[in-house]
Amino acid sequence: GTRAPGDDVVDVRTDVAFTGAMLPLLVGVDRGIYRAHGLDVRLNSGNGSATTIQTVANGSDDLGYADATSLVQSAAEGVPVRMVAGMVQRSPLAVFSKPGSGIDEPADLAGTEGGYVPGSAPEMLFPAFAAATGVDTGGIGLPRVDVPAREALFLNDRVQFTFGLTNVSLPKLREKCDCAIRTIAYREHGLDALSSGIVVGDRFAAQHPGTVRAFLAATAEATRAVLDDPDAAVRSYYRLDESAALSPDLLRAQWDASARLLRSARTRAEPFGCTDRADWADTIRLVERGTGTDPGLVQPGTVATNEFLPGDCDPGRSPGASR
Amino acid sequence: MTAFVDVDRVTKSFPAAGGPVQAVAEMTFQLHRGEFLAIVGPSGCGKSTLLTAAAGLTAPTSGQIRIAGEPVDGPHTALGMVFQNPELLPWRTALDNVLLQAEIRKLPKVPYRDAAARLLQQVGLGGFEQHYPDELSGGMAQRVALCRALLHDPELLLLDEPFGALDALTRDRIQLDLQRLWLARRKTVAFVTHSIDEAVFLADRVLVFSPRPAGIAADIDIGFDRPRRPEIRATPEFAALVGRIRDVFARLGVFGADPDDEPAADAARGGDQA
Amino acid sequence: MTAFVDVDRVTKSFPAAGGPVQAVAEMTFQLHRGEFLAIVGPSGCGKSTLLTAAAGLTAPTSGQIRIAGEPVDGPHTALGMVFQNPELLPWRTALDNVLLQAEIRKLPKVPYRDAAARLLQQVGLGGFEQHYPDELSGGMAQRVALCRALLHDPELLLLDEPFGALDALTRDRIQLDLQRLWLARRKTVAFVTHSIDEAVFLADRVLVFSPRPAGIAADIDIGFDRPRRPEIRATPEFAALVGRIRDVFARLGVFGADPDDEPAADAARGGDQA
Amino acid sequence: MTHIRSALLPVGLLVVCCAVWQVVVTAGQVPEYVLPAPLTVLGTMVADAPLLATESVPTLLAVLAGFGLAVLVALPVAVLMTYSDALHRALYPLLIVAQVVPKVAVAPLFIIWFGFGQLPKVLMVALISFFPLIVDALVGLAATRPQSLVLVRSMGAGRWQAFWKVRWPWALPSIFAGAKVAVTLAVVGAVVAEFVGSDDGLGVVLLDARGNLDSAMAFAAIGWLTIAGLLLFGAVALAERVLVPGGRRAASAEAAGSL
Amino acid sequence: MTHIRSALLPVGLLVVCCAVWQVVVTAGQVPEYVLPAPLTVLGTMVADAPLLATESVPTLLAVLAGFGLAVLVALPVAVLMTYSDALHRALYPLLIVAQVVPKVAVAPLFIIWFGFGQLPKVLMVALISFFPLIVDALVGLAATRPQSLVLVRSMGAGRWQAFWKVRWPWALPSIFAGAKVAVTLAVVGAVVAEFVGSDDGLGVVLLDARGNLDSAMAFAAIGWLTIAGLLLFGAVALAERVLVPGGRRAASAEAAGSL
Ligand SMILES: Nc1ncnc2c1ncn2[C@@H]1O[C@H](COP(=O)(O)OP(=O)(O)OP(=O)(O)O)[C@@H](O)[C@H]1O
Ligand SMILES: Nc1ncnc2c1ncn2[C@@H]1O[C@H](COP(=O)(O)OP(=O)(O)OP(=O)(O)O)[C@@H](O)[C@H]1O
Ligand SMILES: [Mg+2]
Ligand SMILES: [Mg+2]
Repeated sequence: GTRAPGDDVVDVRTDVAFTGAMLPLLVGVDRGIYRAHGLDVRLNSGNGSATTIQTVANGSDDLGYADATSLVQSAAEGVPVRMVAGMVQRSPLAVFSKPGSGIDEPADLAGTEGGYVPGSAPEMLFPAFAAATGVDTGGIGLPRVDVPAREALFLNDRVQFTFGLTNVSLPKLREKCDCAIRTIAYREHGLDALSSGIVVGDRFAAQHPGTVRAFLAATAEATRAVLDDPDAAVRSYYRLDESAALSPDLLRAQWDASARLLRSARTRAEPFGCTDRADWADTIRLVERGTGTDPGLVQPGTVATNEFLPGDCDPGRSPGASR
Repeated sequence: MTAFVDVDRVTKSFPAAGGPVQAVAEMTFQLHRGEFLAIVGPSGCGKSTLLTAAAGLTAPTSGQIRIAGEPVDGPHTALGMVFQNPELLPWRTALDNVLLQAEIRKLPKVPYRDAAARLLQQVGLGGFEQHYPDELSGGMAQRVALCRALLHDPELLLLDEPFGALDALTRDRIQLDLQRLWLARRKTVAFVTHSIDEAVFLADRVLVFSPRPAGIAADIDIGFDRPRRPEIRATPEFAALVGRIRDVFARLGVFGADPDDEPAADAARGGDQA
Repeated sequence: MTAFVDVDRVTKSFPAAGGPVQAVAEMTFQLHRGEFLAIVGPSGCGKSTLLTAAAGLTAPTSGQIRIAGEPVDGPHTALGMVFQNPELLPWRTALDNVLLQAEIRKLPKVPYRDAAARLLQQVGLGGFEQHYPDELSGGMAQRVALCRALLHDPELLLLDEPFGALDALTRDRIQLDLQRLWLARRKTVAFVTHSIDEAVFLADRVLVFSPRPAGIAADIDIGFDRPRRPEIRATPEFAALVGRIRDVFARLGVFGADPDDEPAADAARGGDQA
Repeated sequence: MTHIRSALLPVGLLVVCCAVWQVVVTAGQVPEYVLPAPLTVLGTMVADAPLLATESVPTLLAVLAGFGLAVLVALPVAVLMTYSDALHRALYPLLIVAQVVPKVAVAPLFIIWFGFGQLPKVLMVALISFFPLIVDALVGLAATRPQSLVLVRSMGAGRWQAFWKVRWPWALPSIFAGAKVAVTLAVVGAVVAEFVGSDDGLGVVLLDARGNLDSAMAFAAIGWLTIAGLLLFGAVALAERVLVPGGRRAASAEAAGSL
Repeated sequence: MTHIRSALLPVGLLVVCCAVWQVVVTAGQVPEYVLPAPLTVLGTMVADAPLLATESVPTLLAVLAGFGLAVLVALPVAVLMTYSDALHRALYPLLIVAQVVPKVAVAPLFIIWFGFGQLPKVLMVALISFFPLIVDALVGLAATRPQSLVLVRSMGAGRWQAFWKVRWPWALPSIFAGAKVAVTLAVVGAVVAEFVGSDDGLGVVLLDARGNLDSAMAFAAIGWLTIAGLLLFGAVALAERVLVPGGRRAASAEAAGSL
């Protein structure tokens, strides 16, 4: 769209190529919601949460849409980035299998093989998941692959299971495979964790708090718009992404799945984006268990804050004051 | 004597930017087994071209060359050849360059190694066996190439100005060596030279080529007894033959004269020429 | 006449696998401005080495060469040089190879293009201007190299067997051309040749080099009047000078004689030699 | 006549390959989401031409800029290294180090430092095409016939003249061998850079398509990349024809026969 | 003496580079999670040497096998293409196509077809090192002095002899230029293959380290890969010294001066 002279230019980087889960961001741009808040948002897709978090940290990008697990991990390395709004607050992490594979529950994974993408959330938390479900990871083959190869290998029966997200990967796998996919969701085995949200570097947040606030306010508005009319939101995608690689049905399915994960059990009654300290503590613990990060190195306050959100979050849940 | 090398109505022309260059006009002559033939002719007339064709390295544009009755239609390799440039392989020492001949022909190593060393010794290159081509002088490189052509003791020798870069005395010496070799084994030799003296001294017969396109301007028998001693050069018969060949040359005109120049024919009366 | 080229106690040796090769033993001589000097000597004795040193292309191992009073300690380029091999650049036509001289010296294009074409014409290469080196015969390539050395009309000419690949008549003709040029402009010339006849015919003075390491075995003045006509070759004075030089040569021995061989000195009596 | 036949042969081979591929896929031996049929790919290449053309622009610009940069740096450095032994000894090991460091591995640093724009792509392309250029240029410049240098030295040529009149023509065949390898690697470099992080370009299309398991689009992007690579290679080959002097140097070919 | 000095120069430069890097990082100009300090990297390279050494094995095996395979295919094919014009015309365009198709993009197919073992890695390495080998071999074989061929032809040499005695020695400098480029690309190829999918190898270590944001380990893996690449390059350079005949061909160097 055209750019008003006074607008703040904001570079926003998603973690991966646009999916149905990101419809609020797309709608915000497409319908001029950000512009109405004085922001000229330039939305681009990234190459994984870790990279997005780093480019946000060093100022190449202003804001990001990234994964909480990666964020905790990055924070442990000293990357000064925090999540300012949680957009997927229940864990979509899962292991998928095909019906004929005989994998119906975690224990069935023993002796099977699945492509492993280093740095990807479901893989990172898999040791914790295995521990929680009493599966011996030693008997599971985890060859290293990249994301497209992981899914192609699974669809091609080269491996018996694959890691993924119930809100993003599952609809896609279903569409491609044209078969019923078995889902073993981590959250159904007691492993719930925060997922995607808006992240911002500490320096940018300190220098442009108004921009961050305006962005979150607009995103909240856009989220409501998507919830109100998902099909209209899907059309925004086609206006913004000329490659238009995803089918409308797939986008719709991804959004519907994401919408169900918008808030955690603890933030069910909270306004848009508020995250809960206890949810962060759980997530941090899982990452610690999954990746061997030193316990206690990362505190909820290191990685999240509700201070820029438009609505009034319950102060008792606040992840912590700014550092 | 039957014709050993039979050049039968051979012509050769090369395609070139400004229309084809005819190097050899229809040419016919025979070379008998054991005969020593010298070829003289103006620069660029087609001598090298003819030798290359005789070795089967280029095909005549028309006509045929037969060696020992067999038409030459591919490399005829039962011969020893000296090219106008020494063509030594730069990564081989003098000795190894000579031995290339033995290697390609799969001759036994040890005896030919000795033979090569002996040949080099004979042409005055003892002590230079392990030198690389770029450490040799022009004449030395040429002598290495000669040794290479002689190594396998071939029936037929095609020598394209093999002594061109040698000083008078080294040349005399090697001429005598070549004569001795020839007398001992009676090889068939076709010898291109730009020295009329050398041609008369060495050959049984001298062919004088006309300027491009080469034709045979004269075919002169040299009747001196063998072995010829250097002294025959001082005889009137020798001078007469040299003079006769120079006359042929002169009559043909070496190249189109420039009006300001002294006519080339004027130059044709000297006694001692290269 | 003052010494234009002053070769002062020059020695040169090359490192080689089997110990260093001494090419030039301590050598001293002067070449005066406008003098035509011929150098003869056995193959491999160090003639090319000396010429290269005079052009400042190699440094003597000891001693010094001065040109016009200036010590040569880098390329001395106010000269025209013919190397023993034509050294034509294979991607340039004959004409462009001659013009290289003008290009490197940044001389104006148009007049030198004409001059180059005229020179080629004069040496009998009219019509071959656009031929590439591998389309030329050995003698033609050598003539192109000569034209290249003459193009810029240099004060000093260093010619290393420039006529080595030419037939007798082309050679005679070009010798006369060279003499005419020299008479008109009185260039200083150092001319290496393996033809004693050529040396005597052309030069004011002939230096005879001894075998490696080269020393001066004889320094012979040639007193014939200029212009010299080819006929002087037939005079007894000419023959005497040629004979004298051959004697010097013969006394030195061309190369270590093999006991079975006829002694090289035997070869030293002929009349007409290359 | 021979020209047409010489073009027919490779095209024929290509067509045969594609036909086999088509049959294998349509026979159901390979699922379409792994390897789409060539006709499907062709269809996508044509149908989505506008998108693919748009996305080709940044990729090609990065390739051209990066390759140009590599040429502009590699050739002068090769020349300097040819003239200075000390420089040669000092730089060569560093060049090797720079080359053997896996570029795929350091590419993320570029993104972190320079963002998702053209700059990291250009640098990546330059880095990846640099080595073959310099290695082949060094070989070519060293292959110069020393006697030719002696010749021009006797004429008073300075380095500059000796370089342009002698070394450069002698080295050109080698330099172009390096350029041919480099220009194809340049395309690879741009794709790698776009894989690691970019806002646009054919690499992004390819990555997105793979992420979406849209193999037809992925292969269509590969097809466009291949065509771009062929065109660039063709441009280098054309430059070679024009610049390498003495195309008629094959006169002695006859006597060499078929050896 | 000169040997020591010639080694000192690049090492000195390298040390200076590392020192600057160390200072920049410790001064906090670049965060450690982006670029760890060289001493940190060195520490990890040494401390985790057992792991890194173990993981080097499959990577190096893939590099050696793939590079070997590429050499074994590229050189004979180059020879055949040198001798057969028809083959040259038919194959050359296909080679270019094979080269410009981005290998990163087709790598997943290899995994799908051949699994996670060594085979896809070896193929990838072979594919990536093939092109420079063949292009430079073709240039080298074509650069043979035709007169040398005429010479051996007059001696009755067959193709086999002409090849070994003449073409091969003339072509070797070019062939080795290709091999030097190829061997460094081979390491890249192995890493790319391991990135796309593998059970083991330094590429996996690197990928895992990056996944864990363990930049020290990531750079340690890059360090090991670099050392492996240097060793392989050194091996090729050594082979060149041994195989290229006539190292003493520089006798005319003096007269060429510094041109
Ligand atoms: N490959 C070629 N292409 C075109 N023309 C050629 C080729 N080879 C030779 N010629 C031409 O053929 C003619 C004869 O050449 P050739 O080498 O046979 O002469 P020559 O008698 O040996 O001369 P010289 O005594 O100078 O060596 C020359 O005019 C030359 O230009
Ligand atoms: N670069 C070099 N390295 C080693 N030795 C060399 C080198 N150049 C020349 N020589 C040796 O120096 C000696 C003289 O060589 P030079 O070329 O000067 O001889 P020349 O008198 O010109 O002989 P020719 O008449 O055969 O051309 C020879 O023995 C040669 O082997
Ligand atoms: Mg000839
Ligand atoms: Mg000489």
